[in-house]
Amino acid sequence: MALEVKELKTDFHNDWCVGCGDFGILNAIHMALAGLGKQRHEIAMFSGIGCSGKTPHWINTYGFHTLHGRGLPFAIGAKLANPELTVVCVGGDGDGYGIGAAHFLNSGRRNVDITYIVFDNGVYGLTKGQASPTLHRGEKPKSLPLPNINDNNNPLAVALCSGYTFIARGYSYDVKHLKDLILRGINHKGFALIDVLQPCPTYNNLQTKEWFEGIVEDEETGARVKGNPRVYKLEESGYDPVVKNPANLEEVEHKMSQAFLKTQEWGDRIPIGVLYQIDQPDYGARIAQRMPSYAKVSPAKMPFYDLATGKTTTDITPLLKDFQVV
Amino acid sequence: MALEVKELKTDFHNDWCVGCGDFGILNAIHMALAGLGKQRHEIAMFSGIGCSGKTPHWINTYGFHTLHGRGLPFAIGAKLANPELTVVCVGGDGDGYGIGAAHFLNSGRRNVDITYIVFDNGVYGLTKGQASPTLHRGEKPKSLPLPNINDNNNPLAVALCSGYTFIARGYSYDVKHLKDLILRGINHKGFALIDVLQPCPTYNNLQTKEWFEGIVEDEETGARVKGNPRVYKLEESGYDPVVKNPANLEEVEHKMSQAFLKTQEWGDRIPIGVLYQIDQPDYGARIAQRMPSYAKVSPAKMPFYDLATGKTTTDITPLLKDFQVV
Amino acid sequence: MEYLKEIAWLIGGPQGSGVDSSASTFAKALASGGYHIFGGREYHSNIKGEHSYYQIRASDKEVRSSVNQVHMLATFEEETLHIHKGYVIPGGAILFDPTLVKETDIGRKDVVLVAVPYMELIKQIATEFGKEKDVQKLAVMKNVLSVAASLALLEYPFDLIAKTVESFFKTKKPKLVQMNVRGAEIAYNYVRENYAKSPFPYRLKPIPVPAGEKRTFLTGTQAAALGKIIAGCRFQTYYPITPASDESEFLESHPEFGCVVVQCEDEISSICMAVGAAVTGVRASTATSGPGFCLMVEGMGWAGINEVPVVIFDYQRAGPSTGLPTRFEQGDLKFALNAGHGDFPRIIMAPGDMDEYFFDAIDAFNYAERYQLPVIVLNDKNLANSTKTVRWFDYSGAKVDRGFLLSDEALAKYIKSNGNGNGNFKRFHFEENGMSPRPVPGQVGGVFWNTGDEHDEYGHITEDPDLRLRMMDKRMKKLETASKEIPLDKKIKTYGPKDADCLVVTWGSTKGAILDAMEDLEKEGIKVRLLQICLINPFPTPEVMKELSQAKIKVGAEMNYSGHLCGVIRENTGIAMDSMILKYTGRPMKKDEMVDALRNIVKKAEKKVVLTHGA
Amino acid sequence: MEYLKEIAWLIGGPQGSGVDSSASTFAKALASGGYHIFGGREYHSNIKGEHSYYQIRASDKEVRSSVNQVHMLATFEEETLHIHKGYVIPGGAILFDPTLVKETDIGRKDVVLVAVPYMELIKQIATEFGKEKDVQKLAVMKNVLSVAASLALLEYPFDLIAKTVESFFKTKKPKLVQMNVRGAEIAYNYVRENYAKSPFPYRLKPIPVPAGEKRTFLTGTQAAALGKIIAGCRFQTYYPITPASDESEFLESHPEFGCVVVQCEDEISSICMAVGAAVTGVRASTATSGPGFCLMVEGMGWAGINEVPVVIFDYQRAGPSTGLPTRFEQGDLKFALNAGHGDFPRIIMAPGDMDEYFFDAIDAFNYAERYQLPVIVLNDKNLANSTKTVRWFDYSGAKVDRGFLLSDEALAKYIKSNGNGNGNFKRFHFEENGMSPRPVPGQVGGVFWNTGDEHDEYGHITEDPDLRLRMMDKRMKKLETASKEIPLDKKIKTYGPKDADCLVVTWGSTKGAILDAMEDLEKEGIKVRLLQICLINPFPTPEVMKELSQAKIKVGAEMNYSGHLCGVIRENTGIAMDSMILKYTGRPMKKDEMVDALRNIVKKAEKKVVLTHGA
Ligand SMILES: Cc1ncc(C[n+]2csc(CCOP(=O)(O)OP(=O)(O)O)c2C)c(N)n1
Ligand SMILES: Cc1ncc(C[n+]2csc(CCOP(=O)(O)OP(=O)(O)O)c2C)c(N)n1
Ligand code: SF4
Ligand code: SF4
Ligand SMILES: [Mg+2]
Ligand SMILES: [Mg+2]
Repeated sequence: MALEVKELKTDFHNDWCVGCGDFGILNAIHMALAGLGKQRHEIAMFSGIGCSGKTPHWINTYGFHTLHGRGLPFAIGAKLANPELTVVCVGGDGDGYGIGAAHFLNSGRRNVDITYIVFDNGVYGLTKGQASPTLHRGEKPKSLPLPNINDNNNPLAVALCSGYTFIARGYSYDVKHLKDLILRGINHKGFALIDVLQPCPTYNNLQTKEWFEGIVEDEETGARVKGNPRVYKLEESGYDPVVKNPANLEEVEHKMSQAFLKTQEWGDRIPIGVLYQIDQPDYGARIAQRMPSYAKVSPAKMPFYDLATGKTTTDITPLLKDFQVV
Repeated sequence: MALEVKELKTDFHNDWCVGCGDFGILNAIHMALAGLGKQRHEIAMFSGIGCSGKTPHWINTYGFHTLHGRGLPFAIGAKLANPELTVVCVGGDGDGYGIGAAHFLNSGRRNVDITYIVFDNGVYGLTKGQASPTLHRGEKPKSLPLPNINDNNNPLAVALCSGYTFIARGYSYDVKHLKDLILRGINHKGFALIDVLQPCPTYNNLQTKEWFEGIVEDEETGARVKGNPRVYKLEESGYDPVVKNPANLEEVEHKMSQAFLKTQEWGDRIPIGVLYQIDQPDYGARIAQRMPSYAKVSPAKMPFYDLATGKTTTDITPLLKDFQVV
Repeated sequence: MEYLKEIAWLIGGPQGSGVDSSASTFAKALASGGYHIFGGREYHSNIKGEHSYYQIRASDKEVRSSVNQVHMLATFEEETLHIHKGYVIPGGAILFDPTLVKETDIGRKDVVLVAVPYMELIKQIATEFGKEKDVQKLAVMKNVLSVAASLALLEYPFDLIAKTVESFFKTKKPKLVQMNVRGAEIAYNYVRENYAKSPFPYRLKPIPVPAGEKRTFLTGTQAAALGKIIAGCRFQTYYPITPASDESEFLESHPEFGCVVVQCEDEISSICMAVGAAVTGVRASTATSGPGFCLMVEGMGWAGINEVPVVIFDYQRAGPSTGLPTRFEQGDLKFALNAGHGDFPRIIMAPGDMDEYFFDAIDAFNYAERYQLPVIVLNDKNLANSTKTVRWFDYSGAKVDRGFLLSDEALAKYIKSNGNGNGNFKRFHFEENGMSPRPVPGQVGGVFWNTGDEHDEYGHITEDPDLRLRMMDKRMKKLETASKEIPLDKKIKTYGPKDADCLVVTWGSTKGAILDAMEDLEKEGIKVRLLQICLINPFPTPEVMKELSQAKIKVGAEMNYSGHLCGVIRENTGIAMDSMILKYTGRPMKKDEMVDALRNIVKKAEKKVVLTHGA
Repeated sequence: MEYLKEIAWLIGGPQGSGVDSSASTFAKALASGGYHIFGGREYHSNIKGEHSYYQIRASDKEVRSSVNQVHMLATFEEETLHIHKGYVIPGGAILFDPTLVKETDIGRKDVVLVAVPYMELIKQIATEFGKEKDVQKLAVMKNVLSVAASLALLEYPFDLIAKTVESFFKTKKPKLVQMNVRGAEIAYNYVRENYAKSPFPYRLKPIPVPAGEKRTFLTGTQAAALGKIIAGCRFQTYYPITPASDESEFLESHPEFGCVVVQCEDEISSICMAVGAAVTGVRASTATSGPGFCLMVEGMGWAGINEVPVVIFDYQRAGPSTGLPTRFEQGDLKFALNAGHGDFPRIIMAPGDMDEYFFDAIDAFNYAERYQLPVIVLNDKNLANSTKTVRWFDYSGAKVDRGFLLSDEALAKYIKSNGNGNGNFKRFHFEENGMSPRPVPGQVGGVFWNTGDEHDEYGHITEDPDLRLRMMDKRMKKLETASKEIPLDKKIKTYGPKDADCLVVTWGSTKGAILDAMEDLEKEGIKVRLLQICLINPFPTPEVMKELSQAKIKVGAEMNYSGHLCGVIRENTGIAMDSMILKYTGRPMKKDEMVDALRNIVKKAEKKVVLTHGA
């Protein structure tokens, strides 16, 4: 019995700004989780700190609003301890690509089976609009007194170079498309990164909904006119991100190269959709290879004591014998 | 009057293992610094923690052996505070790409004019040979009880995607070549990354000197025979890493793409040399644009008090007037 | 009708709706009329929409804290009315929007209810300015209107309001000056006309300012930043965090002083970059709050063992963890004191008012350089975000002390007189007082090393047990030296009579509420003495012992659960407090609850009072 | 000729040259002969080449510390000889290589100098095994030779040596068993032949083991890891660091127990991943040392406010900063106690011997789950790297206490009886004792939230001052509950007579040297009582007060500069120690210097003794 979207909502008061792109992402997550066919208790949402970080409180599943930049290690810990859980982590661009960058980079090395959704708004929202790592140099959103002095980093490209097995970009105002991406990400067996273009109308007046969608104000009439949308869908352009045969290194290289070029697009044309996907053993499978018990019972549920007496059921006698001297 | 190499050596006892690749890097740094035409006091070496981290103690310039993973922020702080200094930072692969990855990634956004040399040996040397972020999955160097469960990351590719303006790879047993790379890196106005393949004979019996150079043991005679060296020089293959016109976005994209492909090479063919180089305003120039005084006098030397009386020479009266109410 | 010497006024509304500017306008209008002001600001960890409020106290004497009960409450929506209506004194006034709430629903018959038909008045203005179409956009003017309406009730002269509104908009939105001044006028007149005969008894009029006295109106972060500028801080790193980032952003917006401000990728980078800068001789600093400070511990330890002068401003907010990110607590004291594995010397200062925010910043850099160690300044959200009128900072007496930093000439001379065998410098030369002469990179002959490992005099790694022992002793010796050198008035301050009924011991900004309470209690005949510990480390043990031993009742007052300072005092002196006044709701102590608490302690010997005032 | 009941033997050499295996071999040969062993290991922060040494003490009674003076020194190169020759008792013996040093150059005429021509003997072995060409490679055999030579001098039976050498090589290098046993024999015979008539007076022979007593020979990290396994720890994170990583690597090499071990990218990740795992119900832990612990503070605070049971083993090493990374200090106590901004409850334990390393690990997880908070276990480098014979761990009495963790059935029942309005769970339900029933993700009906912000009972963010107050009270209440529930013998332990001449208060592994010293002092007629504080937080104030108030002289003994525990005691009890014994050279306290220190305190009323023994 699949959940309905409304069952996934909470009555916790939402305090995002009116018109925030975050709402679209929240809706997409609600829809994707509903579409998953799981129950509320089987899902655990994790987040960092920021406007984005509050998300789990509005999703009626187990929710963990953790620390700034640290959503990933928390989420990974939970998933590895109980692989039966569906684990989704959300966070901000400052959160994930700035302070959390060491985890961002090194998580690619593990391919833990979780989905990571980054709310990419170019600013530190909750601390009042300082430049985030994705804001380009020279740009001056209204929250900055002076143009941004730092270059942006390119999270999708970095992910591609860091072992990520599912790399996608969504747009918060294309909720259905984003929902599909999230579902694909969750169903991908491995680490899925979904960077979401998320307008922050309060602080970022450059990367706005209008900008992404090419809506301009007619100078004469002041009316809003549809121009050329910047955002376009990869799948509609005939782009195929999926590596069919991971053992075929040529194919891998080809798919990576085309994805690399796609990660470089910005400005007039901004691709959304899946950029790259490959099948690789996830971390759980790798652990199970070392430790066969892992495939059978999750650490969170592994029995280690007698429930009636409280006595340990673990026997270390063989080990102690190794150390025995008399 | 240029320095001689011997003047750059210290009599501090060196405790690296016999045969460690670190020695080659140290020699190359000595030679490069000697070739720089600067005096000892004009140079500041920074490092993280690890076998590699001890390096500054053997270089007779100002030396700062900092914290594990934190060499970069220390070095950047010093350079920005006194841009007249030549600042070189060294560190390990665990140090820089693991625990220090947030700084590694975000330093690309600043293009501070320093040179960063990473001793890349695939292991955590000083803590006894655990897998570092550059060790490939499934590999089992002699220090590991079980094969490595993590994928490697690809630091040169990550650098390319993170705004680095000079990206190179050296090999610790090609000291002259490495020296040239370091000199080029130091002379590059901006952030230069030089990843150095550094055999660790004590813990890593996979990526050894023999492996890199294709030296094999003849099964019959036991003699060491030269096979196909894995390491090859980009410059000898006609590769041109330099973006001639940074404003030409097509050229930039082309040079980045070719560099990207080069970063993917590993195994039988491993390129060394400069992979990518582009001219971009360094962070100092960007600060100076906001703060013209920066171009004239470094913060470290900016006068702010009367040397005789100790009284401040800064006048905040105009500011206080902004706040005045009566 | 009564001319007040002191008034408390509160305005509230959704975050981002202009509450702060209203409060500033109100405050400045009174400040320019000669009043002393304290403005306390409360807001959620939210960008737009949650309830925030601002209390302004004005007085003919200095004020330093908020109170629980106000004379007037200005509202323009229901939530504020609902939350705060109970905190208006009988006989006070509540301004409200009659289109949203019926007078009879407010349920306060004992106060004057002033109905301000905001939108009606705004429509009138819009019409005057030919902006009928923009009425909705002009709704923000409610703020100005409510300020003007409030002051009209107090019969405060309109020209001072007009001047304040004018100067506010002149800098921010010059086009809107005229319209807002006119708006204020319309609201002012509306109230004067409709409520001239109300039973509201209170009036306010400008009061004289002592000849030659100049005052500024500042927040704590501004006072601190100004202090840093005067101190010669020319390198500041930060990572955004409430409430600390305001300080860095202020510095950043004043490039004319040459202070490089770097927004780092995290607080680890912030501390390390500041320390890296500091080794080159620049006066370097970073500012953060609890969560960020957690990430600075390792870097600070490195500065400790390498004797690098670095200054850390920790703007305390309510923890643990993310806690109440925009609320106040003094919960970092013991952490700051003990952060880091192993012992290394640090100086910890705790400024308690705006003046101390400014001047302690200067001392902080002097101490850092003289004693070559990290200095932590424990600021807090309370003062960081509060506004206050302060006497014009007279920094002409402030002196820069760079300790044993060597000029090029001094270095050359030192090398000559000490011999210079191998051309390297004994950066950690053993010295009696713990402090060694200090060159910086770039100087000829000064080449030295730093390492997080234990080191010899050159700064090279050593594991020799004897050298280790001596280096530990040398480093820790600096605290003894500092104890000797730092003057008494930088260690502790006392207020009130020696023969008081009780001695309150506190630190940081909690001082404000106590000083304010002392004035009230004196009128009741209760004499209170205040001991403020300004220097937390090295702890001024003998000085504190002396004060404590003379006290009748010893009361610890601080904004945390466990009584951090009380613990530190007992550890150092063996003396336990007789009573504690604690608060940990995230809201600063108010004058009135402090009065009650102290009265109960003196009269009823209460042992522990947990304060709770504030929405 | 004298049969010793107790002997101290030291071997040294460059790191990586086999010193550790030699020492283990020596120790196990004696252990299997019935002796109790304590082995102390000293080494540099270096991989190969620097001087390291290992002291083995063997006795017919338990031994727990090293001594300054040894009976025998085994060397095979000059550096060790040079460094340690002064620390052999008159009448003792020094083994040396006559091809490197002349007997007359050693300068010790009061000891027996045993020249062991290592390479000559090795050549002989090589020849026997037809490996003449490999003589250089066989040089490592010096280790086995020196052990055999040492035991030969003591006339210890060769078969016990042979057995030990055999079992050592059988697991590590099975091909080399024969050659090494033969090597030992040759060296043994060489010494027996050439030094049978030496004046060396000491002999050692196997002694009986009490019937039924089984002993293991372990390091501290092994004891701790075994404890974790029994405790049910099934998730461990770590980032490599000396001396903590041994524990994780041990767990990793035993996948048969199902404990997932994750090597993280840093310690921030280590703590956050462990906490993330812990919320799912697994018993989760991380192990680190000072620098890594610095990076865990923020994550620990999150666990604190969210009441997540997580266990942190901090293997203390000498700080500050990188410090002396392979040396010992008890320098993290105050940091552990105060790490984090704002107050949150934590339990801190300080095991002081191998048994406690094992059993405290079990208690740690029980406390963590029962009180739902982070537990920090303060281990240290001293015991981590020391080897000791310990009685077979009898864990049959150990019980698992999961506190208020809900099974699926219990959860269903709880929901039924409490009503379940909206299908969500009040994870932070206010409870008298501070602990709320706890479901985990995956359980039906248990959906709750966690946040680093202050929260309501469901775990949703709140800024309400009243809820905040109650949540703080609730959380902190757990420490009071713990204080009541934890039995006395887990809080403090006492040794020695009540009417002692002095009471020594200590924590952690320093206990070893004190207990050893007490036995010696008793013989001198000085009676010492030891108070070991096992539970650092919540501090056992009344229990400690009681002991202190009965003491004649109160002595604090700890391995740090400032006397951390002494400070904590004074903060909690107001009582200052009369004397302190401190050491901060990075080398553990030795029995003999402890004897001297205590004697001087009792006889000469010394106030502060700083110990310095150990190369
Ligand atoms: C260690 C630490 N440093 C700083 C902060 C303050 N802080 C809260 S939210 C935030 C930035 C949020 O920006 P982003 O991650 O982009 O999320 P957004 O608000 O834009 O969704 C920061 C710096 C913190 N909570 N913790
Ligand atoms: C915060 C912290 N964690 C862990 C360590 C322990 N540590 C010392 S060196 C090292 C790893 C060194 O590996 P790498 O950076 O690759 O340098 P290498 O020794 O291989 O040159 C580690 C983890 C530390 N010093 N600080
Ligand atoms: S500040 Fe920006 S990101 Fe945050 S809630 Fe408001 S609009 Fe959204
Ligand atoms: S452990 Fe490896 S990297 Fe370190 S000094 Fe030895 S050989 Fe070099
Ligand atoms: Mg953002
Ligand atoms: Mg390495």
